[in-house]
Parts: sequence; C-alpha cells; structure tokens
Amino acid sequence: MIVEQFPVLIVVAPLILAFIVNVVGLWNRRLCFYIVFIALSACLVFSLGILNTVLTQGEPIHYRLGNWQPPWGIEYVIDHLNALILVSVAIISLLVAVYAKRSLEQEIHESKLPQFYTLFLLQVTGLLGITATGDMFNLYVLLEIASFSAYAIIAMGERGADFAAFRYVLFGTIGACAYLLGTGYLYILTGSLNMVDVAHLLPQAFYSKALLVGLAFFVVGVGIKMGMFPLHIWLPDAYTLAPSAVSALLAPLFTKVGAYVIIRIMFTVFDPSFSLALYPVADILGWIAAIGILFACIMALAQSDLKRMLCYVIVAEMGYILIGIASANRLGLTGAILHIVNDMFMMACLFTVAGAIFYQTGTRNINQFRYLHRTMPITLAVFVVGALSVVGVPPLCGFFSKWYLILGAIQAQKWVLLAVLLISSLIYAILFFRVIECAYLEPREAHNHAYDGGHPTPTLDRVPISMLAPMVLIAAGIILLGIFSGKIIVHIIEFAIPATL
Amino acid sequence: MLEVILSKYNYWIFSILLVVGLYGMMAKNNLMKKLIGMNIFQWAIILFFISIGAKRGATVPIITGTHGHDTHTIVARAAEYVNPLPHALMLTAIVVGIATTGIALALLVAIYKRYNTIEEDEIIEALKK
Amino acid sequence: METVHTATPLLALLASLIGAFLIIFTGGKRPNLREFWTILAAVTQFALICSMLPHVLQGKIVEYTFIEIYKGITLQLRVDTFGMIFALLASCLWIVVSVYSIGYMRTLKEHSQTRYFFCFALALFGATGVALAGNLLTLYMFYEILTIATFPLVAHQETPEAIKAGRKYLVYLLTGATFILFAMGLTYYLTGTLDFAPGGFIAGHGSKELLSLLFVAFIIGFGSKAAIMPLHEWLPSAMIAPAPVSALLHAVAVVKAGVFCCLRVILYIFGPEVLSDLGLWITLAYFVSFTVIVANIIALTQDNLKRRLAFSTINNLSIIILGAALLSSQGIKGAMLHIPFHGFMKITLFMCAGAIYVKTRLENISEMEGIGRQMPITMAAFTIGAAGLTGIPPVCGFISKWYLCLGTLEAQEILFLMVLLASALLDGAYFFPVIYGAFFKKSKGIKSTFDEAPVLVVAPIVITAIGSLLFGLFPDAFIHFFQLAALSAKNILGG
Amino acid sequence: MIREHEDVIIQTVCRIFIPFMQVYGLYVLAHGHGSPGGGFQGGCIFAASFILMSIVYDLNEVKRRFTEKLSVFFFSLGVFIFAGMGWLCLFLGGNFLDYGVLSKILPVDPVMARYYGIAAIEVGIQITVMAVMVSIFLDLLTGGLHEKDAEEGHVRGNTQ
Amino acid sequence: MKRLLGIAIAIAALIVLLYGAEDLPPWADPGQPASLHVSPRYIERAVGETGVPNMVTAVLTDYRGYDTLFETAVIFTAGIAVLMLLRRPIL
Repeated sequence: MIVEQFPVLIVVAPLILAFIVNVVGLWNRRLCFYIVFIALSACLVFSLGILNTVLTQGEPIHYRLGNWQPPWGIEYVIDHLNALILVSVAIISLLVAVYAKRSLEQEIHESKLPQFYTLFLLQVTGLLGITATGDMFNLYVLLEIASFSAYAIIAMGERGADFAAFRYVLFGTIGACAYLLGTGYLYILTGSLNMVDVAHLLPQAFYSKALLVGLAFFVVGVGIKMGMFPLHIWLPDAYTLAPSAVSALLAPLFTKVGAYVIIRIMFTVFDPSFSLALYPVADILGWIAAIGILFACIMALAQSDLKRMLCYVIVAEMGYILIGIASANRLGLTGAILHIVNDMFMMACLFTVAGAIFYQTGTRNINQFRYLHRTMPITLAVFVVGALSVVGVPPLCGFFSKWYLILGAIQAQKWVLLAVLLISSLIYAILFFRVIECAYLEPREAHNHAYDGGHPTPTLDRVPISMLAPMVLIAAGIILLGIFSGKIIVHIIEFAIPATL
Repeated sequence: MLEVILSKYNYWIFSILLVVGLYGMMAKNNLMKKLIGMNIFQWAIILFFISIGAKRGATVPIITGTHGHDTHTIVARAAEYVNPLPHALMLTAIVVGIATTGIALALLVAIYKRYNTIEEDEIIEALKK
Repeated sequence: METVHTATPLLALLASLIGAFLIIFTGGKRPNLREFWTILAAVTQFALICSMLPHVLQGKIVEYTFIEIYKGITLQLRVDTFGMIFALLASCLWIVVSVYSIGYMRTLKEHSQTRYFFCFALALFGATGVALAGNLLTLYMFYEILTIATFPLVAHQETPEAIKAGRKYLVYLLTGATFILFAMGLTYYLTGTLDFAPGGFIAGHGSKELLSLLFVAFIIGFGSKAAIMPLHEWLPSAMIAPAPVSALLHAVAVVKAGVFCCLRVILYIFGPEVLSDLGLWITLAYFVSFTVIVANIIALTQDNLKRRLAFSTINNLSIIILGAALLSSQGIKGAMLHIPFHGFMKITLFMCAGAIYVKTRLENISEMEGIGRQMPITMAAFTIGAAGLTGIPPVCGFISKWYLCLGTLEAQEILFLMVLLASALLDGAYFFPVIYGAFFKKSKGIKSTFDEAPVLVVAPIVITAIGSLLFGLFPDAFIHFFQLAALSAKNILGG
Repeated sequence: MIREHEDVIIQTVCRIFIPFMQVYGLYVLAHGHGSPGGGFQGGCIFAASFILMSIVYDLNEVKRRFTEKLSVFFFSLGVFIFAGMGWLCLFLGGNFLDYGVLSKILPVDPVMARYYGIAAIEVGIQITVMAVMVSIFLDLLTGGLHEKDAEEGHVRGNTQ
Repeated sequence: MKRLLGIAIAIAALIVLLYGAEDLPPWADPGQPASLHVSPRYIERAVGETGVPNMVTAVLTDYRGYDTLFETAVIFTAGIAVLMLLRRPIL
C-alpha cells in the first residue's frame, strides 16, 4: 500500500521537510540538522524500497500524479536505471549531509544555517525529482529547482564566489532555456510531453530538421548543466569557491544527474537508431569527449589548488561518460552507466577529503601538504583510495567502468577514443601521485636514515568524527562497488540498457 | 520565400529575439546588461511556446457563462478554443524567469557591495589581487 | 585435468593482506609486535601454499573463483604448476627477507619503518596474487597492486634522488600497465575469455597482424617490469632503495613478476604453435639476447656493487625469457627453473651487499678490498651466489643454465647457445674481481679482524646461500621445483 | 528612493488606492476559476500594493514590520498549504495531489472536490508569491540590511 | 574579441534556429500535432472533470498540478536565496 507511494514520497518528503526546516530554524537552529538527517534517511529507505520493487517485478514502476492517466497528467516512470541512480544519489547526499554539519559550522555564518539547510534539502529534492520523473517539462522545473539552490549555496562560499555564482546563473539559464526549447520542438512535433509517449510518437517525425535541432538543444542544455567540455567554463570557479560541503554535494551529484538526463534523452526519448545512427551524432560526441578529456587533464596538471584540480577531473570524467555513449553499443553504455555511479562515489570521496584537509589545515594548496601524513593519516588513506580508483587500479570501482568503456571503444572500432582513455588514465596517475608524493614523502638529505623529530609528531586527524565517518564509508563504498560491480551489472544495468542496442 | 516567412513569422521573431539576448549575454561587459540579455533570451522562448498554442479561428480557452455546479452539461469542441497547455507551461516558465531574475539581481547587489562595480573586467581585476 | 575447489589460495593471499593491516594498526609504538606480525604472516602464507603442493604435484589444479565480473570474466585464483613455482619462491623468500630487513632496519635506525613493513607485506600480497591468478584480469589486478605498493619502498629514502627514482619507476611501470590494459581489452574482444590455458587459447582468433600487434603490446607492457633492454632504465636507479627492498625487487617480487607474466603470455596465452606460426619467437629471442649481452657489458663498467648486481639481474631475466622464447621443452624447463634458482642466488648477493653497507657504509666495489677478512661469512655466501650465477656446479645456477643450453640445442639455435655461454663468461668477468679483491687485497678503510654484521642480518644470508647449494645438489629437494617445471613444460607442449 | 519630505498628494491618493488594489488582488484570486487569473496573478497584484505602500510611505517602517522571520514564515506557509494538500490526498488514500479523494471529507462529489482543492492551492500560491515578491523587493531596495540598520535609516548598496 | 565571439555564436544560433524552423508547422495551423494529440482532451473534458471553466487554470493546477507545486517551490527557493544572499554581514 504505502510502498506504491514511494516514488512520489522520495521527492515530496524532503520537499515538505525543507519548508519545515526553514520555519523550525527561526526558533531553534540546532534542530535543523536533525530534520535534514531524518529527511535524507527517509529518502534512502524509499529509494531502496523502489529499487527492491523494480528488481522484484522486473518492469518499470508507473506512478500517476493526481491520478491522471499519462499523456495528460504527469507520471513518474522508474526503471532499473532510475532506481540505480536514485539509490546512489540518496546514499551520497545522506553521507555528505552528515559530513556537512561541522564543515558548515566552520565556513558559514551560523545565522544562515537554517536557510542553508533548506536549500540543501531543495537541492536533493531537485536531483531526486529529475531522476524519478517521466515527464519532460516536469524535468525542466525540477532542474530549475536544483539549479537555483545550487546558485544560492555556491554564492555562500569564499571571496569571489558570488561572481562565480552569477556566471553560473547566466550559463545555467542558457542551459535550462535550451532544454526548454528542445522540449518545445518535441512538443510541436509530437504534441506530447510524456517521455514514453513522445518516444512512441517520434518515429513519424524522424528525418525532420526540427527534430535534429531539438536534439542539439537538448545536448547543449544538459551539457551546460553537466559541465560537458566546451560548456564547462562556469564549473571550475563555481565548485572551487563554494563551501567545501557544497562542492562535496554538487560536484558528485549534479553533474552525474545531468549525465543521466542525457542518457535518458538519447536512449529513451529519442531512439538510438535516430539519435546516434541516423546522423553522425555519436562521432561528434566522441570527438568532443576526446578533446575535452585531454584538455581537462592538461588543465588539471596546471593547477595547484586541490579543489580546482578535482573540478577539471570532473570535466574529464564527463568526457568518459560521453565516450561510453558515443561508442553506441551495450558494453560502452554499460561502462557509462556504471561510471555514473562510480564517479559519484569517487568524486564525493575526493571532495570530502579536500574539505577535510581545508577544515584542519586551512589550505587547499597541494604544495603545502608536506608532513600531512603525520597529522591526518585517515583522511589521506581515504584520499589514496579515491585517487587510485580514479586512476583505475583494480579492484577499486574506477577500473571496472573504465574497463567496459575500453571494451566498448574497441567493439565500436573507435581507436581514437581508446587511445584517449588510456592516455588520460596515465595523466591521472601523474596528477594524483603528485599529491600523494607531496603528502607522504618528506624531503631529506642523503644518509640521514634516523627518524627526525623536528616535524609535527604523528597524531590522528583532528577532523571531527562526524566528518571522518562519511569519508571512510564512501571509501569503503568505492571498494565494495569495485568488487561487486559484476552483480550490479548483471542484475541492474543489463536491464537498464534499451533492448534496441 | 516571402510567404514562407509570413506563414512562420512567429519562429522568425522568436529566433531573432533569442539571438539578440544571446548576443547581449556574450558580448556585454556590464553584468546588468548581461542580465537583461538573459531576460530577453527567456522571453523569446516563452513567446515561442505561446505561439505554439495559437489556433486559427479559436478563442481564449475559457468556457463562459458557466460556473461550478452545472458543468456536466457543457460540450466544448476542441477547434473552438486555443490550446491551453502552452499557456499553463509558460505560466510556470514565467515564474521561473522571475525567480532567476530575482536571484541574479540579489547576486548583483552583493557583488556591487563587495567590489563597488558591476563591470566584469574590473571585477576580474579586483579578484586577481 | 581435474580441479580441486578450495579457498586455500584465497587464505594464502589474505594472510599477507591481513598481516599488512595488522602491521599498520600496530604502528611504530610497539615495533616488536609489528615485526612479529610480519614473520607470522610470512610463515602462514608459506605453510598455506605448501599445503597446496601435493595436489599440484598430482597434476590437479587448485581453483577458487571469487566473483563473476562479466560474461566470461571472473576474479579467479587458479594454482597450476607454473604459478606454484613462483608462489613458493615468493612466499619462502619473504620469510627470509623479513627477518633480514628487521635486522637491517633496526641496525640503521631507519625512519618510518611501519610504512616500510606495510608496503612490504602489500607487495608480497601482490606478488603472490600474480602467481596464483587464474586469468588475465586477476593477474592485472595484482600486478597493479604490486606496482603501487612498491613505489613507497623505492622512494623510501625520501632523498631527492630516491623520489626521482620512484617517479621513474612509476612512469615506466604505469605506462606498461596501460599497454597491458589495451592488450587485455583486445584479447577479450577477440576471444571472449581471459582464462589462461597451457599452450595458449588465442589460436585461431584474429588476423596475423592483429595477433602480432597484441603480442608486441603484451611484451612492451610486461617487459617494462621485466626490464627488457630499452625499458630497463628504472631498475638501476631504483637501487637507491634500502638493500632488502632491492633484494625483494630483483630476486622475488617485482621483476620476477614481470618475467612470470611474460612467460604467462608466451606460453599460456599465445602458446608455442601460434608464436611459431607468427614467427614472433625468433624476433623476441634476438631482442632479449641483445639485452643479455649489452646488460653484461654495462655491468662490467659499474663500480657501485648494487648497480652491478642490477645489470646482472637484467641479464638473467632476459635469459629466462630467451629460454621460454625458444619454445623447446628443455628451454621452458630451464627458464622455469631459473626463476626460483636465480631468485635464491640473487637475493643472497643483495643481502650481502646490504650487510656490507650495514657494517661499513660502503657501496663501491673499489672500496671493498679486503672486506673478506672482516666479514668472511658474508663474503663466502657472496662467493657461492656469484659462482651460481656464473653457472659453476654444484650451485643451482648450473642446473638451470644447463637446461637452457639444452633448450637452444633442441631448437637448433647455436647462436643463442653462444649468447648463453658468453653471458656466463661475462658473469664470471664481473663477479670475479669483487671476490678476488675481497679476499686477496688490502685497503686501509677495512679492519682485518673478524667483525661481522648483526646475526639477524647474517643468518638469512647463510640460509639462502645454503639453499642455493642444496638446490644445486638436489634440484628436486623439499618443494620440488624441478618436478613442477617438468610438469608445466609437459602440459604446455603436450597441449 | 527614500523620501525625507513626504508628498501629501501621493500619500492621499495611495491611501485610497491601496485597499482597492488588495481587494482586486483577492478578486483575481477568487475568479481564477472562471476568468483569467489565479494565485500568481493575484499574488503579484497583492504584492504590488505593499510595494506601493513601501515606496510612498516610510520604507524602513515597512521593512521593520516585514521582518525576516515573518517573510520566511509566509514563504513556508504558502508552499506548505500546497504541499499539504498533496499529502492530505495521500493520507486519504489517493495519489499525490489527487483532489478527487477530498470528497471523502467534503460533502461534495469528486469533481467539485477537485474544484475546491484547486481553490485551496491557489490560496497557497497567492500567499507565497505575495510574500516572496515583497521580500525580494525590499531586500533589493535596501541592499538587504539587517532590521537594526534599516531603523538607523542609512541605506547602502545600489540605492545611491 | 568578446564582441566578435558573441556575434559569431549569435549568427550560428540564428542559422540553426532558422534551419530548424523550416520543418515546423505554419503559425496558428489547426492541424499541427501540438493541437491534436493532448490538448483536445483538456479543452473538451476539463470542465467536466474538474469543474473549472478556465482550462488554463485546470491544466495548471490539476492536470499538471505537480509542476505548479514545484513552480511554487521555485519561487520559495528564490525568496530564501535572496534572503540568504543579501541579509548577511558583508564579508
């Protein structure tokens, strides 16, 4: 009974609790965090329930909002793909929320905390809604909610954040409007807004130039939101200057949800035979991805600010997902979907670590990480796990998605993409071992073997446990995802890929 | 050619508006002007949607002369009323546009307070040091 | 051949992994407990691996499938005769080296010993995993773990040169890993499986050119670890590391893992037929013989003892690959025997160099004249090891080299016989001066009275020296290296 | 923008005008069903009346009355009514926002239940829109000073 | 420079838009799919199903009421954001 309501509860529960947080915060600020915690735990429970239902009944859940039947009313359609993304988003946002408590107390004026938590919840609401909905216009509205809360909480960051946020507003608006325009083209051509319905009606409109333009607008719009290569200009500034907790929430989730949307549009709304085969869309995406990855890797090499470096890594990771889409076969798409989930965990891991280091030492400059391994061993251990996963060392999860992407590229005979995948993982290695070296190895002169006590004596991290625990959990998640990636693929992703491929 | 343009002039108008907005956002140096460009951009798209709903020989989608209780007897033919869906959608879009403008203006005020200018290059200069 | 399904391989791996984490959680506060964990883990692992020996000797295969990744890809541990050789070598030498490094590190009061022992255990975890891996993906996984875990050991000194050496090591090996990844993907695309099979499984898939490309990619990838000539650069510079690490690097874990993987590729992925059809074996053989000669000549010019040993290693590794590349049963047998035997001898030599350093802080051969009087035991062990590498009976090096020569004759490649003999000669040429100087010359820096390194350092040296002598006399003693090698050669060629 | 000398004519006109504006706002809300209008339009008109008041009379006065707590409360109240209707439908066993099930607690048939449900959420929309418009306007006008600064009456930001 | 870039992008966008516009149905065409697939039901049965003669209101608040809920939430978000951004001590 109540289980049938889960698809909507997962979105409206955090929504209504956001309003409550706001009002409660007027009288008691300490309660806010616990309400947020309750809301997100509820989300996690709901998402697990949804996943369970999808897995047991084996076909998508349809939920009619307002009990209007689909093409006329809004409907939620949750298949294996949505369910997977929902669960990951719920897990990450819950962990990051726990992490955020102390980090925010340090970085944000405490009189703003209630409103901040409100926006935090609205952000998660928007992301979950984007993932759950099956209606294109509804997706637009939820996208806007997510973007608005993102603008605001990013602007709470350090000096220059408000300017970065303003730029983000301009770019984000172009993106959202482009998406809306694409929706408009589809609506003109089919007269419907429901994704499944549109997918049924589209074939009669194939070969129309307008449809191609619509697809272009979709890609541009979502591409801006997800930080696709030429449209990523806003991303590094915004995510670097935002408060640590905010970048730890947005960087993993928002971009990946954007990637989900692009997969959903390319493979569910449009038929792959149109969106990838009819026109050389796949090749174009592939080239964009290839150039983007190399560009982003090189830019990342040039950074000395850890967070900014990670931002460019995100851009490169987006390129990975695009490569998976561009190779246009089951293996490649498996890699892309798996990479969405893995990358959420990896980026959450790395950004939380960056935040923790900032919390304890007050710096994000890689060159000032000397002797850090003496004062924050746990944090650095977590960082090593995340970094090795991004570099692609088995059995960490990053390797497996990369493995499927490589197989996909080989199967599609796209040797350039293959080369880019391999080269980029090398550059990643340089990138992250530079940091690891700075943090772990201490400069000594020859033949001085004795343990020199001149430097900070070894201690455990002074980061509060409520920040350490989520980081460690995320790291554990990375390892588990890696080991059990086979099960995820066989039981979930295999069904998430459209049969037409 | 001419009648092509005439028969689809709504698309032409919206395209030109949209491009004007885009140009404003790209080329202007004053953040306020960028913001105005953004608004033009949004309204162009709203115009586009509304123009979808138009239907020759149809009237506003409101059934007059009735209210509340005796509604079951009414028969409305689709050809007589314009398509209400785009209007509903655009109400949402308009509200979103207003909200965007609000946030952007608030950011502008904050920026102005901090840097005492809203010229992009000057702000970038100020951020460098 | 029948397979035994048991979790023993997994346990053997977990022994070192759990050991590593016990070490790091014990930390620097209680060094005795920490090093007790090291020894315990090493002994346990050795015992567990030995417990699988009987099955393997009966021609069975011990198998443990951990989890399925994708269609036809599993994380699988699969102990066959060849893997058994390497696993035995790694695990039993680990015991020795850990005892040795305890003595070494304590005498020198080295810094951050916890990290050292942790990475050491982790590296052994990787090496044993490589040995027990049942398919290419699992092998790649442990191979990467081994690479990463060795980096802190190479850069352990944390001097600028050490860090530079570490970087060089990483660049070479990760680049190689990239090639392997590519080759692995291509293999899966062509054949749809990655499981090793004696005599290869790739026959009949893909065109000639594609297979050649694949082979080259594999050899470049694993060859970077096996230090085949153009890719050997990282190895001598990695000599900056502490002596036990160099011993581990050269005798047991890293480079041997590279050679092991090369042999896996040659014999268990491609197989004799394919290679002789493609005519690739002869190219490879020429390549490695070039390495053999050049490495030896360079070794002659080195004054730093460890660097000289490093080049000797490069030469011996190439000899092993050469033996396998000949694709003759005797050659394969010899190659497989040379892996453990060279391990024993070379680890002796390195531990000797370490002992000398511990005692006198000397690294250069020219300064070591007369050291034989001060440290007779060490130098005696050194002599045994050197003699073995030169191929003088009754040290075990003679046996393996003998079979390698037989292999060349069986393949009717007199040229390569010449190469082997020449290398033996050169071996003698660069080891003899050391020994001569040590015993029959004098120099003011060295005391002429008996003054040995601490017992924890000397004991392992003696053990390995005796070991190499024993294996020379009874090549099938205790852990049946000879029988294992013979069995695997039979499997491969008998199909 | 803040007038030190207050203009009698304008104030008098507005004193007459503002109540009509507010009534008209309510009218637009109420007639959203049968004629153009609804929560958004009504809310905007209603907000316009407040804005006019704050321009013509003392800005700080309005701002002191319209404190942060109050505005936050009104924002939340409006949306809460809307979302609350959805939850009510859930509790009554229908889908989210399925006003038809309201007929279980209202003495009307499902169709009219929808009619009244719509009316209820229009009210919610109106409250939120009104509150947000006014609050945004005041904040932008005064550069978002805290109440105490506003009382002191010196206005920084973009108002010079 | 910026100006040139702007012009270039603007012209490119214009070309794309007009290219797409060729295949769009002419203005106010009663036969376009947008007017035939979903909307007729709104027009013909909205009053009967919701009792609201104003179809726009019916669609806005009932058929697509869920959108409207989030649209109100958007307004709410904007309000909170402005409060948070402006009513804070200037750093």
